[in-house]
Amino acid sequence: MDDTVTDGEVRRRVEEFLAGRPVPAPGDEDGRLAFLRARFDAGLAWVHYPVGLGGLAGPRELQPRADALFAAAGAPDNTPRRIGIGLGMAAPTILRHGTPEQHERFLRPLWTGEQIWCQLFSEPGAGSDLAAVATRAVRDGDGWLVSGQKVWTSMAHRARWGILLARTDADVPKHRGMTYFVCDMHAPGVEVRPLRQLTGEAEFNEVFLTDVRLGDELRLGEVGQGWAVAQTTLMNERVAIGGGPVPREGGLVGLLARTWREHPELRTPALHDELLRLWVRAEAVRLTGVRLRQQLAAGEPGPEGSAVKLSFATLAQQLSSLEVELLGEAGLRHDSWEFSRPDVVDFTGRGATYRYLRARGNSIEGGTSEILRNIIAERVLGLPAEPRVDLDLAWKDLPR
Amino acid sequence: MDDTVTDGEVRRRVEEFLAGRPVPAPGDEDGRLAFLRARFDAGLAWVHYPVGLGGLAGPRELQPRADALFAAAGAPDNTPRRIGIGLGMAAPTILRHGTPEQHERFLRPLWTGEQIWCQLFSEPGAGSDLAAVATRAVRDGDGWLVSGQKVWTSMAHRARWGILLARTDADVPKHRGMTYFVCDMHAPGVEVRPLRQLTGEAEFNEVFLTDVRLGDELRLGEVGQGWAVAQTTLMNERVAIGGGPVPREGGLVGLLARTWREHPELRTPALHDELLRLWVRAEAVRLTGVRLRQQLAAGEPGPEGSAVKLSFATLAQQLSSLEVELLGEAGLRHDSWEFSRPDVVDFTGRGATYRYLRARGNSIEGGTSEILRNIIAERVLGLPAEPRVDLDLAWKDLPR
Amino acid sequence: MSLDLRYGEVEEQLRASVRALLADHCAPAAVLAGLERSGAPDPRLWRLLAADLGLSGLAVPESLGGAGAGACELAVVLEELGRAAAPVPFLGTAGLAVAALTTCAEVPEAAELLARIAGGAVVALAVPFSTAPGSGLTATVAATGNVLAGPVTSVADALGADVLLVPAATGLQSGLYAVDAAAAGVRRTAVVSLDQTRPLCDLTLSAVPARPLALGATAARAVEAALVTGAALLASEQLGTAQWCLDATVEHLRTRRQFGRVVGSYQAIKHRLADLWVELAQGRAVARYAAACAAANDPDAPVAAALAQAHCSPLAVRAAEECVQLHGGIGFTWEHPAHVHLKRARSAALALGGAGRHRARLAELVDLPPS
Amino acid sequence: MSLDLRYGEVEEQLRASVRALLADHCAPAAVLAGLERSGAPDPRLWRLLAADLGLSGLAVPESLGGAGAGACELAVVLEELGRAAAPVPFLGTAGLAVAALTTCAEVPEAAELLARIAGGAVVALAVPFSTAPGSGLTATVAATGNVLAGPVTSVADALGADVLLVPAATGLQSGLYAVDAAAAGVRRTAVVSLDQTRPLCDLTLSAVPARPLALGATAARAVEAALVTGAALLASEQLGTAQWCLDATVEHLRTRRQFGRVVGSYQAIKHRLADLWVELAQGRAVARYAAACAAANDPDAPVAAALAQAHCSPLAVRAAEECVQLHGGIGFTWEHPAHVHLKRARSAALALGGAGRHRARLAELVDLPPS
Repeated sequence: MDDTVTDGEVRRRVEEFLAGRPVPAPGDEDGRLAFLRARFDAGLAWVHYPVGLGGLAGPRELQPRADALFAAAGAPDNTPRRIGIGLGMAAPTILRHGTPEQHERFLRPLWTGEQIWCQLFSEPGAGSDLAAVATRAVRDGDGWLVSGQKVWTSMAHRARWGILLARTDADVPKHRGMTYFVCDMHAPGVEVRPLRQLTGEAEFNEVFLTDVRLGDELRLGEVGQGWAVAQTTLMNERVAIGGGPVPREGGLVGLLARTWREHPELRTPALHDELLRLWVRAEAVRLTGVRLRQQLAAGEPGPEGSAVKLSFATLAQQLSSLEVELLGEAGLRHDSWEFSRPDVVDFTGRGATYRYLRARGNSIEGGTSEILRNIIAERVLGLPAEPRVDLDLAWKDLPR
Repeated sequence: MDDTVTDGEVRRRVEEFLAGRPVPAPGDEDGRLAFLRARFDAGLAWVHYPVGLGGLAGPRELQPRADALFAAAGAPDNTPRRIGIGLGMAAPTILRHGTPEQHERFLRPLWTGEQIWCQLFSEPGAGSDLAAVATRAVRDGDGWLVSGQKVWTSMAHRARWGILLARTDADVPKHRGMTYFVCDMHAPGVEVRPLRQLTGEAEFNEVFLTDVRLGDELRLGEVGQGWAVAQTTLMNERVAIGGGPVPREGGLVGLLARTWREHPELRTPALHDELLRLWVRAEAVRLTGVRLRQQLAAGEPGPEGSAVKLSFATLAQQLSSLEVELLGEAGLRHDSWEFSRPDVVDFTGRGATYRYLRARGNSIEGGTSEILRNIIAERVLGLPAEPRVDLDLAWKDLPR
Repeated sequence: MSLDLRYGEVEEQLRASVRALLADHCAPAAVLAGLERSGAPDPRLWRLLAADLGLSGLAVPESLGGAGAGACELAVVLEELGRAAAPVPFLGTAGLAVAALTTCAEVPEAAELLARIAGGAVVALAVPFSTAPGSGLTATVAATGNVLAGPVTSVADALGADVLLVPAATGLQSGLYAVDAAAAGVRRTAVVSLDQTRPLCDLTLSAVPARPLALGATAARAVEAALVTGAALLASEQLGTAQWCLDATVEHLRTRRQFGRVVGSYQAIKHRLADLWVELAQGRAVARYAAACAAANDPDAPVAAALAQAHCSPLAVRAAEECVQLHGGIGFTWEHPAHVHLKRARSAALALGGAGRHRARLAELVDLPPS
Repeated sequence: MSLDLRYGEVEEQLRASVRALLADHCAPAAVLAGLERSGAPDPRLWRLLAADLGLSGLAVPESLGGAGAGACELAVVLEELGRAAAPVPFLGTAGLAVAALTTCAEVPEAAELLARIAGGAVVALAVPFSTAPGSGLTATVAATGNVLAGPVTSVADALGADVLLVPAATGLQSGLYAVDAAAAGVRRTAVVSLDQTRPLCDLTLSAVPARPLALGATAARAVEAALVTGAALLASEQLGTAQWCLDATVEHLRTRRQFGRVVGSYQAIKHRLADLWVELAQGRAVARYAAACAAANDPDAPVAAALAQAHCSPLAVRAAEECVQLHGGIGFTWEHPAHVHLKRARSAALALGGAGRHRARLAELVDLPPS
């Protein structure tokens, strides 16, 4: 890390950049793209990335500083929520495991949002047990032919590229026979179908791969090393889910508390105590997050991080369930079952019954609560793992 | 079963018996014993037992009928709660697996209460996993020498005999190397020490066995068949724990409800809903028991039986905990920490804090709640068993 | 305690015939397909149940063309309808409406309506579906003579109804009136409902002619009978929901493998399902008790209904939530039926009062006063 | 949010020295042996903590001979005392009494008492240990001039106290008075306490001379400060209880085998302990926040204290109950220390209000009114 990249230095560079390049007008899409590309080239995209790849090799903590300065100047951003998979998962994996050619090719359009990424990991038979992926990639001349089915792929219908985990060797135990690829989502044989979830929306897709040809230059990391490469992706996924600081009553508990305050006619003594129990839990979860961020900022990461997603999922489910309960008659009614394909989940823009339904997914997506409890028990508390029968058998000999 | 033994026949025999033998005066211990022995010899002790062993080979359902007739006549009983282990566990095992000599020797003094029995099964290293007993019995001429430590033995300090599970072969897998004995509690080498539990009382004992010599005539069942014999005991233990019918608010919930009604000053809205939740649960558990007994009476045993002990334990813990909570300041105070050795548990005769503490044992003794959940999941729901590593290894090779 | 909480032989036969019919005509795929329709459910299934099996008049006296059975039989049918998440107005018609009409069966109009129900007519009680027993009759519709006007929101089983039973205020007292659903002045607006298999509607009556069925205390008694019986019966439907969810989950987990092991062999999963099964066994006992009390007109019926709701409402919700969770991703999709049961369970837990209100009602009934 | 919720370096050093002392002088065996004594706990451990480590005056100003530290440091000591279930009057003396006296430290008698505490004197606030913050000062003792008479029940940390701080009613207002515990007319009757490591006593004062410390609103403020600070600090003691219970359980389950496997490898057990750990991590955050608010005299201190109690009271109880359960039979015996923590946790959950009262208090403080 380059320790000459200080707060002042970042400010200086941003100011210099803005002085030399006027902020494009709202709606000027070409101008916006040109601006973002230039910002990338100036090393102000992600300051902790290497020089030449959008960064200054500086400390990660300075990035929010740069973002704030650009925002204050009215500059366009790269809509980070919309391109979260690229930024949060693909980019760090490409940076760590990619070749210089891959860095050059993928990182800039990823960051500017010109090219959207999706994640082709989960399969119908490989959920919690991701190492069970059955999608096969076989050598085909100087490239690969990929066939299989992926699922829970958000943004697949908009994506230019996908990060893909596929099996390249069925004769070795399952963790050792996978390879990591960048999948060309425009290649023949890639079929994306919306996957409607219980809310009626389709945030996700199923992706069917039929003899999709990928050149070897799309392989990320060594053949057979896919599991190790995927760890980089997954570690960054968990970091991404942590979320930022919220004020008291900042989350779903605030919606519930507002309904309570505004509707005295809905209150009962039993619901009151329930509300207070959840208010206490929500505040405890929030303060746990505050404490965790203080520890991280001081360079003392605590194991509490593993608990954040677990607590958040449980809390969101309990809060939205109580909200429906509180509403009584209104809780029997829903806002809409219309099919839609939202880019991001909107917990607050819709009604309590929507929140209740959508929150059921919080304990399934991105690591089920059951798996998170296993992780806490084994990695934090040091309890022994379950007996495993699938670690030494060749993939092809595993019971199915 | 002899189907000439009808309700009328039992009544006739009891009346005939009572006509021929006056009821002994209260306090006349010799008379009492003589009366009980005669009742046994008349086949009116347990009418479903064989003729000559205290029964009439009749249907089990007629026994309460006989008991009621004797009670109505003011006749002494055999204090069934005090000799529960003998009646509930030892007797059915002796009847099923014993020799005619053993039947003759043990059953009558067991039933009359002259000889108290205890159960020498659990060990410090063999709780839920009873088949892990390490107490060794080795051949010694025409008998056996037994050494080891047993624990959680109620009534051991009063018992004449104990039913004992001991290891006779360490070279075979653990379930196949055990033998079942009747232990002479007066034999040299038997040492009984009270085991104080967290209430301060000692309902239980530890029993240390040091080269205790038992004749081969005290062996029950074949050598190596101890596990199968023990199944008879354990099945009867579970039946015994089921308990009889209770009216609404008949159990701990009644004590809690009474405190609530009598002490308006202790009430809060939050405790009110908690109380109602537990009242609902208690009534649901009670009605489940009612339904189960109706099914049993109609000869359609349902799987609900497995749930009764589990529900009872949880409920007793929750009810007594809420009672302490409700008491507030009074819940900080206890009635007594005096050491005592009660023959039976008295949940109602003592205070709420005692009930709270004693109820913690309900989910441990006689099959932990964890084991009961395993049983329900596997036997009722048909879910697969955990992978086991201890079934085929010789006992001596098991990891410890 | 002399009430029999077991299923009798007749009930088991009834169950078998309902289950067979639903297997043929109300499989999960059919229910899912039905979600794409808006408005009233397809009346075909109702006709099969009502006419072919004669279930609409199950609790209607034989003298009026019904089967003369009682709440225990209704409850068994509802268990099966709950298992199938069947989109039929059975609870409203054969349960609530019949209970209301039976209390005033000496009125010719009421008797005639009971006979029509036995013939397959759909009749709905026009109250918000969230109305709790014991909450009193606070009608939002006004009666002027025998002409009704006013709104009622969130009415269940009314979208396809032939007749509506409308509580209405007339001066100082209230009455219960019968209204032809097809009459001019009756407007039914379909509500986007959380439970699409029991779609609600908002009702607006404008100068609608009506036939009075009961007035004053009799009317209040009729509505209360409907709500108490309805709450007792809903518990059996919820029991059916919970049973389907548990069965489907167990079946899935007995074959689904992760990490080389059948998922159902993991102890945390097993213990959760064991606890759920224990709660379900309790649910069966309380639902049976509520049905038996309703059938016998037992004085304990209000307690039994409140108890059954207090237990079975959260039971069904918990079972459905576990069903979604333990199916993993597939349980979160529209194409899997788990969500149909989740929505029905969540919705039913608000219907006819909800567990919290029923606990509060128990407090009154069994003398456990609040502070 | 600028309050630091981490443990500072000084706090970690403090923790280490307290833990070392407790390891030497308050091992589980010593605590268990102490249960056979009745009345006040052995004063030896208190002398070591108070005099040798100087902890009794931790929050007493340096000008009065104390360490001039605050609630964050007290909280760390209490975590360790909770872990050890140490039978010492630290919470009452260094927590409640110091907080009460600090609010009236301008009164020479109060300052003198603070100095005596720094020197190792035991001082107890004479209120029932179940008294909640915000419940107002309803004294059962009457003051006539400076002479007190009346009873106080279930007082904590008073059996071995040198001085009692007694709220007493005088005509229309109330006051807070200091009484020598050894004075004639002071009768202390040991109570058979659920938590034998913090034995309570009933107090009867008969014409006892007293020194007034505060009157009217000032007295009420002093008592309230003691109760709020006490509630905040008790949460850290409860956190320590929970931590010991979790640690002991994990340690046991990592070696205990049943059915050929280490018990801690069974998933149902693992998930329960994982959930408990998550709740404990939350408990640490809220307890730290309560201590930080108390230390900073933050206006959010009453909310923070109520929040900490609402979370940490049930946390400690649950942890102790799991500890007993998951130890199996051995956890149910008198010879294993699990029950000492169970009784302390159950008792502490009633102390200074209990979770239910603290939730009700939160409702007032954060504007979530009951119906």
